[in-house]
Amino acid sequence: MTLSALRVAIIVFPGSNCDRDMMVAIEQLTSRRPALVWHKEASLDAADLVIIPGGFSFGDYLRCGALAGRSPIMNAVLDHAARGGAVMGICNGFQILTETGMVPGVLIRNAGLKFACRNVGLQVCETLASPFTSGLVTSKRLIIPIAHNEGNYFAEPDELNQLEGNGQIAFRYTDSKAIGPANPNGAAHDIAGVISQNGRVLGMMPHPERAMSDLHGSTDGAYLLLKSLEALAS
Amino acid sequence: MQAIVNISLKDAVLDPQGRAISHSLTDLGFNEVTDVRVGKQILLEIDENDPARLRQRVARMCETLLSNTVIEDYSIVIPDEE
Amino acid sequence: MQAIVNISLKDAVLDPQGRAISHSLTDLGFNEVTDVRVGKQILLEIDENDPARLRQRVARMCETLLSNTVIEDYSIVIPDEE
Amino acid sequence: MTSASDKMTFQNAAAMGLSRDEWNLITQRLGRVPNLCELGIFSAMWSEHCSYKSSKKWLKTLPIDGPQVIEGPGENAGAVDIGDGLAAIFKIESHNHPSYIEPYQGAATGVGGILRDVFTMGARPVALLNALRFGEAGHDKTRHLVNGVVSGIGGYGNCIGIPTIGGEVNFHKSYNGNILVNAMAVGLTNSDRIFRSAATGPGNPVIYVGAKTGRDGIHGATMASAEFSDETESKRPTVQVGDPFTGKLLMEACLELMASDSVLSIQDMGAAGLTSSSVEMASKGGLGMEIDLDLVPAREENMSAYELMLSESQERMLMVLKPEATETARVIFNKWDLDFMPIGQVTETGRLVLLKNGAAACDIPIGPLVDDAPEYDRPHGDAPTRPKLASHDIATNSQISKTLKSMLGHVDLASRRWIYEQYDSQVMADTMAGPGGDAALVRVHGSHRGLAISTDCTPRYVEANPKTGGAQAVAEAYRNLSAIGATPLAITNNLNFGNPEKPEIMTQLVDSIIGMGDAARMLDTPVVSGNVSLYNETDGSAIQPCPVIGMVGVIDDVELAVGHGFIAAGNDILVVGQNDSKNDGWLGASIYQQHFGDDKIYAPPPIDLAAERAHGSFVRQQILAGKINAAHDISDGGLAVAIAEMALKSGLGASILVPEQGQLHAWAFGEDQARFVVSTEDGTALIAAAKDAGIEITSIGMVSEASELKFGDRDTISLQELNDVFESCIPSLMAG
Ligand SMILES: Nc1ncnc2c1ncn2[C@@H]1O[C@H](COP(=O)(O)OP(=O)(O)O)[C@@H](O)[C@H]1O
Ligand SMILES: [Mg+2]
Repeated sequence: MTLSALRVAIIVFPGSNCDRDMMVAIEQLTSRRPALVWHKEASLDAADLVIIPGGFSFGDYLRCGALAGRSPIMNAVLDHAARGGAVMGICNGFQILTETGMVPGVLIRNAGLKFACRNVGLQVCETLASPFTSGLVTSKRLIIPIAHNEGNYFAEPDELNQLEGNGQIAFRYTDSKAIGPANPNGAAHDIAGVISQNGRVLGMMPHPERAMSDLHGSTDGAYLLLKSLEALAS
Repeated sequence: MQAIVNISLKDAVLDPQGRAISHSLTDLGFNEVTDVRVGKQILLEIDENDPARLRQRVARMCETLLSNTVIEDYSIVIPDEE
Repeated sequence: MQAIVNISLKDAVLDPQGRAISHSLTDLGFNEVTDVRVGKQILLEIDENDPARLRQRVARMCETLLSNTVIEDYSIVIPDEE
Repeated sequence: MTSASDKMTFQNAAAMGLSRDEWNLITQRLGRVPNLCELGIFSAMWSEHCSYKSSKKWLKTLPIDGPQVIEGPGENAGAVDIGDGLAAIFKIESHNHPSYIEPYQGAATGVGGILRDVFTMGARPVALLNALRFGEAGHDKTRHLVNGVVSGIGGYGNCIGIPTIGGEVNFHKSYNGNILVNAMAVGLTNSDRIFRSAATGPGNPVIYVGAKTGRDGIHGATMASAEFSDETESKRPTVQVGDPFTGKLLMEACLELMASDSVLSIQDMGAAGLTSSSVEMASKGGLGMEIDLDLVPAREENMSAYELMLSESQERMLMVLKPEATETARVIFNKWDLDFMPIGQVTETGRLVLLKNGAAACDIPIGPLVDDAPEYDRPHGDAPTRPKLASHDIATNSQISKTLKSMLGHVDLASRRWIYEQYDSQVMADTMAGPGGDAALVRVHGSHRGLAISTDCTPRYVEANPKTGGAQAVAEAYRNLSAIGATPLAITNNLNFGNPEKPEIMTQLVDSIIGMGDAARMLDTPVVSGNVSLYNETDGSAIQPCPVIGMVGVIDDVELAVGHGFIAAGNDILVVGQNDSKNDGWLGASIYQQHFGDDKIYAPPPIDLAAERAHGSFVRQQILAGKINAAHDISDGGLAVAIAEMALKSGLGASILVPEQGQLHAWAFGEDQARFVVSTEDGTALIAAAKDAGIEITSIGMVSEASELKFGDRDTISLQELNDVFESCIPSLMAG
């Protein structure tokens, strides 16, 4: 199918704040405006991709992603994923995915105990078959911004080994020209993004929707999103 | 009735905040501090008069929302329980 | 020896986090919840064998660092104290 | 317990900060003695904060008109026309005292408050900035305060999802006991959809929305007086806690409601909460208001009329709706899980009537609360004249490179990265230039147009000469906008000063307003909003005066904007403005003096407003014509620091020609005004253009491939070495 035939749904929680940014980014790439779905909805129209955007759903209160993870819409998202539907969670979306167990691990407080907003270098990893990585050149280093307080990826050592072995690590922090350590938050194994065992769910901390044009200083986010959309359309 | 939920990070989980506090305490001259872990304490007011039932309900709240059992342990205290 | 510091927001201070949790619990069917307040629990391992002295030192730590006395109250528990 | 009928005395009034004359005026206007609630309302409305009683006379002298101005001072925020039928709405506000007491919550609620001022007017906020002043780097409290304030600003702004794109920070001992936290917000809306606060239509419902009211922030001076209550302890004023999550919901709900045709007038509850919002709405509409306080959503039990009226709980709004729109509005606020409560109505009486438990807790005419608010012409005199610092009267350091390295590690010059990386500067995905450059630039969503914004003030100049300092703040902001290619439109200001009852402080206030006004007139940037914060003193000693300017400008095509990083090796580097080595550079009141000189106060660099205007316009035009590819204004630290920043930003070095005569350190670090460093592919053409425009310009070197700065033939330093001190200063300060 063509990109403009792709049905993309973006979930909006109270406190989401990258929902519009993601909508604009997807529309830029597909020429079709994604649906915004309010968290109180109990069902989800058929979608080729569900995106859980960044922000501070429910103010990050209790634990980031915890309250959103129990919102009515999440049952529908879980069903969608159980049917093999594609789901992408960015930043707070990633935190929500871990809270609901859709991807493994947990995101805890940045090792520096500070919110961090800056560009990071991302290495695209070899992974199991996944629409989110299949179109990306693995040797490529992407420059994409992060902006988070809790991006420090944690999983038990066994689980980390398993993730490594399965090829579930999608992106790792790597050197960039930006000032500061390559790994901005202390994430285990420099993990910036992981995929589920079936490759259909991706969670990542960096914000591709903020690297969509030269005016943003990088087009690598557009590249990353475009390749995912193309894979999902084919 | 009141219920108190104490939530702590599992031992295997790194606690950057605890570490930072421990450092600061040492810097401030509290050299005797050897370890610090930071957890949460949630106080709930609940419309329920039976301590046993209360405990059961609160345990459910912990499992469904209050604690993330991947990284956290919790314990429940019911002050009115003898 | 261990010391536990429980830190809570003063009563009149708004606890937005508690409010949000309370809402969510109600939405999840725990209608009996009437109020939620969230505090911190700090566990300290300290190289000190005298409970009275320990309590005194920990109180100092609370005043200088652990608690923000403008908006928080704290209480100290020494499990080894009888 | 105090009841509504308790008669107040002058002692009560004094405890609330009112003078004998003010008390007499109140009883005279009422024809009786007020009760507690009424007295509280008078004291709040007549406080310096709400009435501007010491500054009003002088604020009136500021220019407020211009073809671009849609809304000048008086509403919640100012509004200017930015073309395409759009208006930029902006204001700056201080939260100094609360931030000193509780830095995280003080700063967070400062951000929340200024955002409400902007979205109250119907604008979606698109940018936040903050102007901060802390005590000396080495002072006990500084680290704690910086940490708390920065995380509080980030805590609110990041969560609500408005990018924090710029600001400024200085450190000085005069702020040891009184920090400054000023937050600025900028929003956008259609010029024909601006909401105002004047109440209209007697009988129309008055609606309370947002969070519930608690006992937070009730006027401290009042509650500390034991005779008001037996329960003083439990009622002591508590710190206001920001709730950015509720703030976000309130913002979305208000903007959603404003898109329907329901709102007649709206006012946020900021300082003095329900009091100032209800009084201002009624007063502006020339009407009255009746409120049943039992209907006000309260977070705590048994709140008195006084407490309900004076609480400063956050995230609340008051609106007058079209009666038929009440249900539409209720549905929207329910959707966002916010309180929504009709609590009264607009009346024709011109009185503020408050009911509590069915009885009148307050019944006073609104006129005197606003119109009779005192206005003082406080005594002031002439600012002291300061000696000129001759450049041979200060340590002359041998090599420019060594001195430069030391200067870049000065806490007022070093990189602010540690601060601004804690702010989400990119959310909304329209940030074209975030923190770290001259002006910040945000794209108007869905268009090519950009808003350029900067906050500026150099307190050491203001202290040395308030008139020059007041003008310089405007001029520097003007330069910062010009340096990216933007056309300045208008300003907001935050006047932070000590106790105005002292003539020398009043002199600072008056003179800097005069200087600011002169500059604003000359540079066509009228003042459309602002805030005054006085009594910034501890133990009788005042802060360095700090009249902060927030300036907003526009660029038609964001692609034309330039940054301050060099673009390519081989480009020519030039100075626009005075660069005559026979004219010694100006070191009085400079960072160089702070760093290497004595503590005396010397005359600051003079301001030539005509030159500021000409040079700024020239740089802007050449940028828009594509003839300048990087520009940086020369401010703190002088020419050498400006060049170093351009090099560090780009990683490209430069080879600089140094003058053969004159004082090298003064040439390199003097802070003469109205100057820019620019780079271009074609220096000859730029020089010709400058000559045509009658502007002084000097070629001073060339961008180089090598990562080093060369001053003349013998003096070279690597960018790495400079970068290390530039980047490590604040992180190591904060690491302790
Ligand atoms: N408190 C702050 N918050 C955000 N950005 C800041 C802050 N302080 C300084 N900055 C940014 O750091 C850069 C350097 O600041 P400054 O030296 O004051 O600039 P200038 O001299 O051009 O006015 C600017 O881009 C400014 O916006
Ligand atoms: Mg500048």
